[in-house]
Amino acid sequence: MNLNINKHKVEEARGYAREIVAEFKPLLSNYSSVTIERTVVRLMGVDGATSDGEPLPNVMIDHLAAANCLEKGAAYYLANAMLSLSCSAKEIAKQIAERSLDISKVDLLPVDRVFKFIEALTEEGLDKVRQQREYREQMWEKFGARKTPAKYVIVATGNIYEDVIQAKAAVKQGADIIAVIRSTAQSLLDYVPYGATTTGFGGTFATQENFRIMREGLDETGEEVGRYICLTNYASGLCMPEISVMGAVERLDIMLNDAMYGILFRDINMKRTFLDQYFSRMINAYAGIEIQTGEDNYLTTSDAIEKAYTVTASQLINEQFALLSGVPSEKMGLGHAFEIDPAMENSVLYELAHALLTKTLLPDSPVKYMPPTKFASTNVFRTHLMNGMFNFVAQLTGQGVQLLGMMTEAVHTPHLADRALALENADYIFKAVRDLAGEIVLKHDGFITRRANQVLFEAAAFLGEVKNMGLMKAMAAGSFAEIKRDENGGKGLEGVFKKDENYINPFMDKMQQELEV
Amino acid sequence: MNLNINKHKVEEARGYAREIVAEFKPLLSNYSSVTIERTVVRLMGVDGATSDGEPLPNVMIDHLAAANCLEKGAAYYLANAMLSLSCSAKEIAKQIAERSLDISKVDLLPVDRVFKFIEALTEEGLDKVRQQREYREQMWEKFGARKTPAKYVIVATGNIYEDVIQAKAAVKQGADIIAVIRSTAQSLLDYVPYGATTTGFGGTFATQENFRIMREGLDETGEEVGRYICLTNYASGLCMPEISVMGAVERLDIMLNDAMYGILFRDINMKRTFLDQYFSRMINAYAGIEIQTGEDNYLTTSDAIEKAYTVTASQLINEQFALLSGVPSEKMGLGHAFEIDPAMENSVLYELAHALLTKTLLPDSPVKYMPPTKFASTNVFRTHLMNGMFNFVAQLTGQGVQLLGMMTEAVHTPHLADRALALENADYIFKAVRDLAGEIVLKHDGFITRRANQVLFEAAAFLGEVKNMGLMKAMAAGSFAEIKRDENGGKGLEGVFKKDENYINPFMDKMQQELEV
Amino acid sequence: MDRQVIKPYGDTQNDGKMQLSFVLPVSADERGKEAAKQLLLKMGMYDVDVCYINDLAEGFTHFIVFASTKASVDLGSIDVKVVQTPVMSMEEIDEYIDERYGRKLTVIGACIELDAHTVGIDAIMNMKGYNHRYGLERYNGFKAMNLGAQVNSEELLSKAIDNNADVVLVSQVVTQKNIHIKNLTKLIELAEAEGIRDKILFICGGPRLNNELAIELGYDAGFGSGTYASDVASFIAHNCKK
Amino acid sequence: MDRQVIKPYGDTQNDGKMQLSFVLPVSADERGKEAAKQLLLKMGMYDVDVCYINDLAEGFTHFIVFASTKASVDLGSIDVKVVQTPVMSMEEIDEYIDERYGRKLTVIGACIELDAHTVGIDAIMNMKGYNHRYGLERYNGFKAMNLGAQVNSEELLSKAIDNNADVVLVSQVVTQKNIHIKNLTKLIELAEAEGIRDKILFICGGPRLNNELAIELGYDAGFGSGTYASDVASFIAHNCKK
Ligand code: B12
Ligand code: B12
Ligand SMILES: Cc1ncc(COP(=O)(O)O)c(C=O)c1O
Ligand SMILES: Cc1ncc(COP(=O)(O)O)c(C=O)c1O
Repeated sequence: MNLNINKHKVEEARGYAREIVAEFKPLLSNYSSVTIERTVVRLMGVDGATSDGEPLPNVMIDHLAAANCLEKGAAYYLANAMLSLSCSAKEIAKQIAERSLDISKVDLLPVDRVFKFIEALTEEGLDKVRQQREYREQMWEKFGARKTPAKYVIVATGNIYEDVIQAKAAVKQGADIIAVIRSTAQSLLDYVPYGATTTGFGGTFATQENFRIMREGLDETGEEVGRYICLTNYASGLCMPEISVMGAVERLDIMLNDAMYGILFRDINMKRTFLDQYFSRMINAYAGIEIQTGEDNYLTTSDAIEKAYTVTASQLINEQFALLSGVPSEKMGLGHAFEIDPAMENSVLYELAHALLTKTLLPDSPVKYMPPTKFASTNVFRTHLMNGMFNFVAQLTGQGVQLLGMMTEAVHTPHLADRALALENADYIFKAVRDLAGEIVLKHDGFITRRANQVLFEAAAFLGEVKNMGLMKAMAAGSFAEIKRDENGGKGLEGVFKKDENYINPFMDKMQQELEV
Repeated sequence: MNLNINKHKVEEARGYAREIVAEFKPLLSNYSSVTIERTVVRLMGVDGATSDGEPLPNVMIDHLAAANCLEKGAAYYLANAMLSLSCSAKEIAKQIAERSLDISKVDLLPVDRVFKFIEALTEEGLDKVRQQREYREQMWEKFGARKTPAKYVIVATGNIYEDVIQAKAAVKQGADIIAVIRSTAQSLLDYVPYGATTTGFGGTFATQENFRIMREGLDETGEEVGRYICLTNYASGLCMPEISVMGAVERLDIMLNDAMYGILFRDINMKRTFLDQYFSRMINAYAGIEIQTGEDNYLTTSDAIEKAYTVTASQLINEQFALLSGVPSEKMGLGHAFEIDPAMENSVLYELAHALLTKTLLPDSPVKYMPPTKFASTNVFRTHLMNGMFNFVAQLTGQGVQLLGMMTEAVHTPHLADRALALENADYIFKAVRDLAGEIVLKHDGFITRRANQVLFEAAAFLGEVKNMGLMKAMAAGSFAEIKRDENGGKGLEGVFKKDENYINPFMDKMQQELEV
Repeated sequence: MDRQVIKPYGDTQNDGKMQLSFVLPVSADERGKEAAKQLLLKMGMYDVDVCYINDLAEGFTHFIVFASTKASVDLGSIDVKVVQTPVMSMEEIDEYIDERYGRKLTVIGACIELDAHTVGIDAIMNMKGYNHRYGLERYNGFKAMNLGAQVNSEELLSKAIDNNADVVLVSQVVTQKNIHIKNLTKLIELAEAEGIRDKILFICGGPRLNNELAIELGYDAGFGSGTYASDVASFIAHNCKK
Repeated sequence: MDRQVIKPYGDTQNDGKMQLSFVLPVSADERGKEAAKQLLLKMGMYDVDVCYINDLAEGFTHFIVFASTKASVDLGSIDVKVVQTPVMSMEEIDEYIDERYGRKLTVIGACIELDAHTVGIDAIMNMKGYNHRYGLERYNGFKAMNLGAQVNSEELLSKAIDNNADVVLVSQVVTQKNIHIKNLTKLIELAEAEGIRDKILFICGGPRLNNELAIELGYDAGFGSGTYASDVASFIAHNCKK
């Protein structure tokens, strides 16, 4: 099934997005943030938490900030201290936490010695990431490529140990990808909790230990079923790059990592977000982690037909930001959603048009398709059926990753049987219409073609406007999701700082070099 | 969505069917059966039952048979007795039941007087039928035509009073057609039970009073919802024409009335069946009642892919038999079913091919589409979903009457909520893909087109063989449904008799004349 | 067996979560919702979430509810009568019968009374079988006679006597108003009256049947959905009177 | 109200039929089936038909069951606390408030604690409203302040005090592990501690809430799915302290 879209409009729209994103290059090269620095020290080996649960990376960066040393980049001071005191990074952090060390007071060793040491540390840090990347590639070799659409289900019990049970069961029922949904509003924490957790609400905290526990469980079950199971979590909120690095080290395979979600839906400051996503995505690119974006969120509050163009526009912006960080198209799971009111006549025709547009615009991307949520009904039978039509559209249009709808979407976070039924639903539909797409041709200038082009034209016009205003101004004006955000408003701006001319982030430098960005 | 089928093959197949059916003309004009005669006396006014529940039409026809008077046709003797004794038909029947009258002993009045009286009785009898036909037409005028696909649901509590509650509720939930499923094996009764009944198993007895009760209920609710609600039942088994006439008088709108079902699936004698269906269908034609056929039954025991051609062949034979009885194409609800194993790759592509073939072969027919039953699962969520795909195929291919699948098909006869969910299912799907058919074109020489043509070719070849053997011989050889039936085997042959040269069936004569067959 | 008390599981051990769907003759409003909730409380449920109501007209309302049950089951106390004989292959069974009985066993089967659902009994008896597993007709060890649909109990028994049957197989698929229980009871009572109950193995089957129920009704064994001929044949081979 | 005892209805009066779906930590076999059956028997059900079982792995099995309940409810004994005030239109409400209070009523709303689901409270408060029915901001009778998502209880109350609010509206959508009960209780206890509980109308809402529960928790009223601003506004207009 081939969709004819206007190629010039595609070029035009993509061109605007490129220009919009290019504006951010100065910001991205001249500023850093606390979470970026925490990421750096994590890569150098800082891990753990104080007895009140304050993570050591936070302790260290807060300490450097208080000592006005952050502008040079945490790497330099940490490396210097390690070398000077012959301590591991973790030991340094502990001493700081115990207030037995003031890092700014440590003697500065000759710059070239420190630099050489940093280089070694960088190699070591990135090596952990590369090893996981290679291991993942071996697994694909061994078990074969993921299916398309891949079946993605969530676990969200709030308790990592229950999550593992649910995830393993889901894998045995056929899931390809397991997402551990994050506890309500982890986005807003300016730290990543430490250790295994059992007390989330509506989801489980993203912690490195939780990542490890789940990865171990999935590797085990993956061996049993003879498939490599992807694990995914959220690199979103105030700690994007830290979570990405944790994911890189614990071998997550996909990260929800949107360039604008935090700004719009969590009221996080935009400069902070753009900076953080840049480094975060670079880590994902380096780690071979597929990123996914959250365009579906626009449609939970706006109308899916009226505002369809915002989804397209956001995809193109996300694409350009991702390219800047070195993410290749095959690792860009740009998002959209099946959220049209089923009371609408021909709702599935609209959905087909939108889904085809996304897939046609982004032919190489493992596009991420979100199920009905807004119009999910507490009538679970009805929702199961809507999920069936959602699966139908996905198979017909060749989506990359299918976030399976749960029949209990409007009631509770999924229970064990809900997930099994969702997987069965997808299996049945995918199989039943496996090759239907190859059987049919869209009528030239029919409704679907016209609708897809309409959305494309609207998106291009919108991107043109945004380009003229600048993205930050456009957000301030409420152009996205009908939400207004101020350039200097929102959470986390205090964590952004201008780099000193001697600033160094050896990991970013090295990755940029290898990724050729 | 246009299916290209080989026009010559269609002509060829239809031609064979025509020849197959033409062979039956001698049988149909030279023979009659007890149920045909019972139908005649019913039309003349015989109704009611003895105290042990034996229906008066049976009493009368058995009496005439015992007296060797049946070969002349019941009409003559009954009319003569009525005239001679100045009694109503019912009174005559009662006297026979009480053994106070021997109808063969009544003086024979002059033939022309009797004939004139018969003519008047015929007019009177047919008038009741015509009135209902006209009333129905007025209702269509008043409320507008039935939707396509029309939503057909069954009630099957075994108790006519519960059935009415369930039917009324279903109408308010959107049903267009209500079918009262018959109690297990009523087919095999060589009489139609009398009065209101509350003790069926897996269905409710078809009786004239039950018809009346349900019709009244539906007319009432139809007024309330502003739709004319169709009522349907089964003119099947050993009493086909009697049930048709009861339906004609009580204004049923559709009758399940297959030419071969009784032979194959109920082991009823074939001559008996062919005779009975001929008159039965003529009554339906005259009454403006839409007939439906039971091709779905082939697929409950045979494989839906392998034996798809038997469905097509049977449709064409049923069509020719129906034409012989004067049923116009617009009143021929020829049947088929969605019965392919969902474990089959691309099952819906096959279903689409089969459904399109039926619709393309029979463009003017309100084709009757049966839901998944054989592969319905006791997992009600799964079955609900399969029913959704069934509804999808129906909307895409423009089926006439949609026998809604129930999610509890594999468990029990439908409960109140099952039906509501089935109706909601159809409403959602029909609406969601309302105009999809107009959007897409089948790939030339794609799988669907090839498959449809394959079935057509197979059906034509099969019909060719059947034509060469003769239908009765083919049935004896097990060509249909893998079931072998002997020409002189099965139930009810004893109720078939050769007409005397003075035989008369004034109703058949009159209807043939008016229907121009 | 040790004591092992279990409860339904939603997403937390012993949370007792269940989904229910039912219709009540009440109005589709807060009163109706409360009635539904009260009903479930009476059934020993708690945290009752009546999440969906739909007016079905004619005074009825449909409810979909999620709730937790207080009830639990001790797995240790569960004693279920399952067919115990090991399942053999067709070849093994034929050999076993030959050795043990030295003759063919006569099996006569039918779908009794008004029930005409023969697909099940055919799956067990006919040559072709079911899901690529042959039926009893194919076995050397059996003389299999399938009488098909709608056979009266009386007729089935008299055919069994006439043919000196070792085994009677009965299928029941229609269960509305428990008609299958009535029919199966009728057959076994007739067999007792005829004095042949203990001479012949009586086995029943159907989608709503199981061994437990069959034994309760006085049969030697019962088989449910998904049965293969080899399951039944193994049981017969092990349990037939010589 | 007269005694009127009712039961679930499948296709025959009082047949008690219900559909259930649940998971048990048991094996997917006859033993597991029996466990499921025993569980339902303990819940007072009979004619238990365990029609579907599916192995979910990791020691769990999914069951779908049809069964009849012995439980019944006397409709006559049902006393449900529904919001009693007649619902007026926006114009009527504005007029009523003007007459009765002679001033605008201050309404302050939020989605409290970690809950960020604002669509519900927005539907009630924002200009645009919901389903073509305007929200409170559009009314002349109200001064409406919507604080949005994830507002601490403390912050909400202090804003209410600062603004001399007549009404506090609280939304709770996330209910996992009964977090909504905890949050709503916290807010009302804080209000009592501050001594403002009786000076302000406290109203809560959300898809898993209703008036009954709200009153139990100490609120003046509660509203569930499908609420319109006019429902709440009518209640406020009738019940506000002058
Ligand atoms: C096919 C079918 C028909 C066909 C039957 C064709 C035939 N020759 O058998 C036709 C179309 C004729 C038909 C008619 C009717 N049917 Co019907 N039919 C079905 C259907 C779709 C499938 C049944 C089937 O073939 N299953 C496949 C076989 C292989 O499975 P099985 O029977 O369970 O058998 C297995 C085991 O149970 C076991 N087994 C079975 N018997 C035995 C015996 C022994 C000794 C052993 C050891 C094992 C064993 O082994 C088998 C292989 O594993 C079901 C719905 C469904 N999906 O289940 C309805 C269903 C059974 N039918 C139903 C009804 C009501 C009818 C009618 C009464 C409707 C009517 N009023 O017209 C009629 C009348 C039939 C009659 N007189 O009995 C109801 C029964 C409701 C209930 N629980 O009481 C059902 C459930 C549909 C529904 N939801 O309404 N039906
Ligand atoms: C949209 C949505 C989101 C959006 C919210 C956007 C926004 N700005 O609100 C986003 C994507 C951000 C989101 C995120 C999450 N969500 Co959410 N979300 C939904 C969804 C799809 C729809 C909710 C909705 O908008 N309903 C429409 C409104 C109009 O209905 P309503 O809220 O019921 O409001 C009406 C009435 O209840 C009443 N009302 C409501 N409040 C009030 C207040 C007063 C005073 C009054 C009088 C009346 C009233 O009036 C309203 C109009 O009639 C539901 C699933 C569903 N289909 O219900 C899940 C759902 C609510 N979310 C859920 C979860 C778990 C989350 C997350 C925690 C997931 C995660 N871990 O990331 C996050 C975190 C959010 C957070 N911190 O709280 C779960 C909650 C499970 C549970 N029962 O506990 C649900 C049920 C999905 C699921 N099955 O898992 N979500
Ligand atoms: C891009 C993105 N990030 C994060 C989240 C998770 O929510 P929170 O921000 O509460 O962690 C979502 C939820 O939909 C999302 O789409
Ligand atoms: C054509 C036809 N007649 C009748 C029936 C009803 O069954 P019975 O023959 O038991 O009345 C069916 C059931 O599917 C049928 O298809």
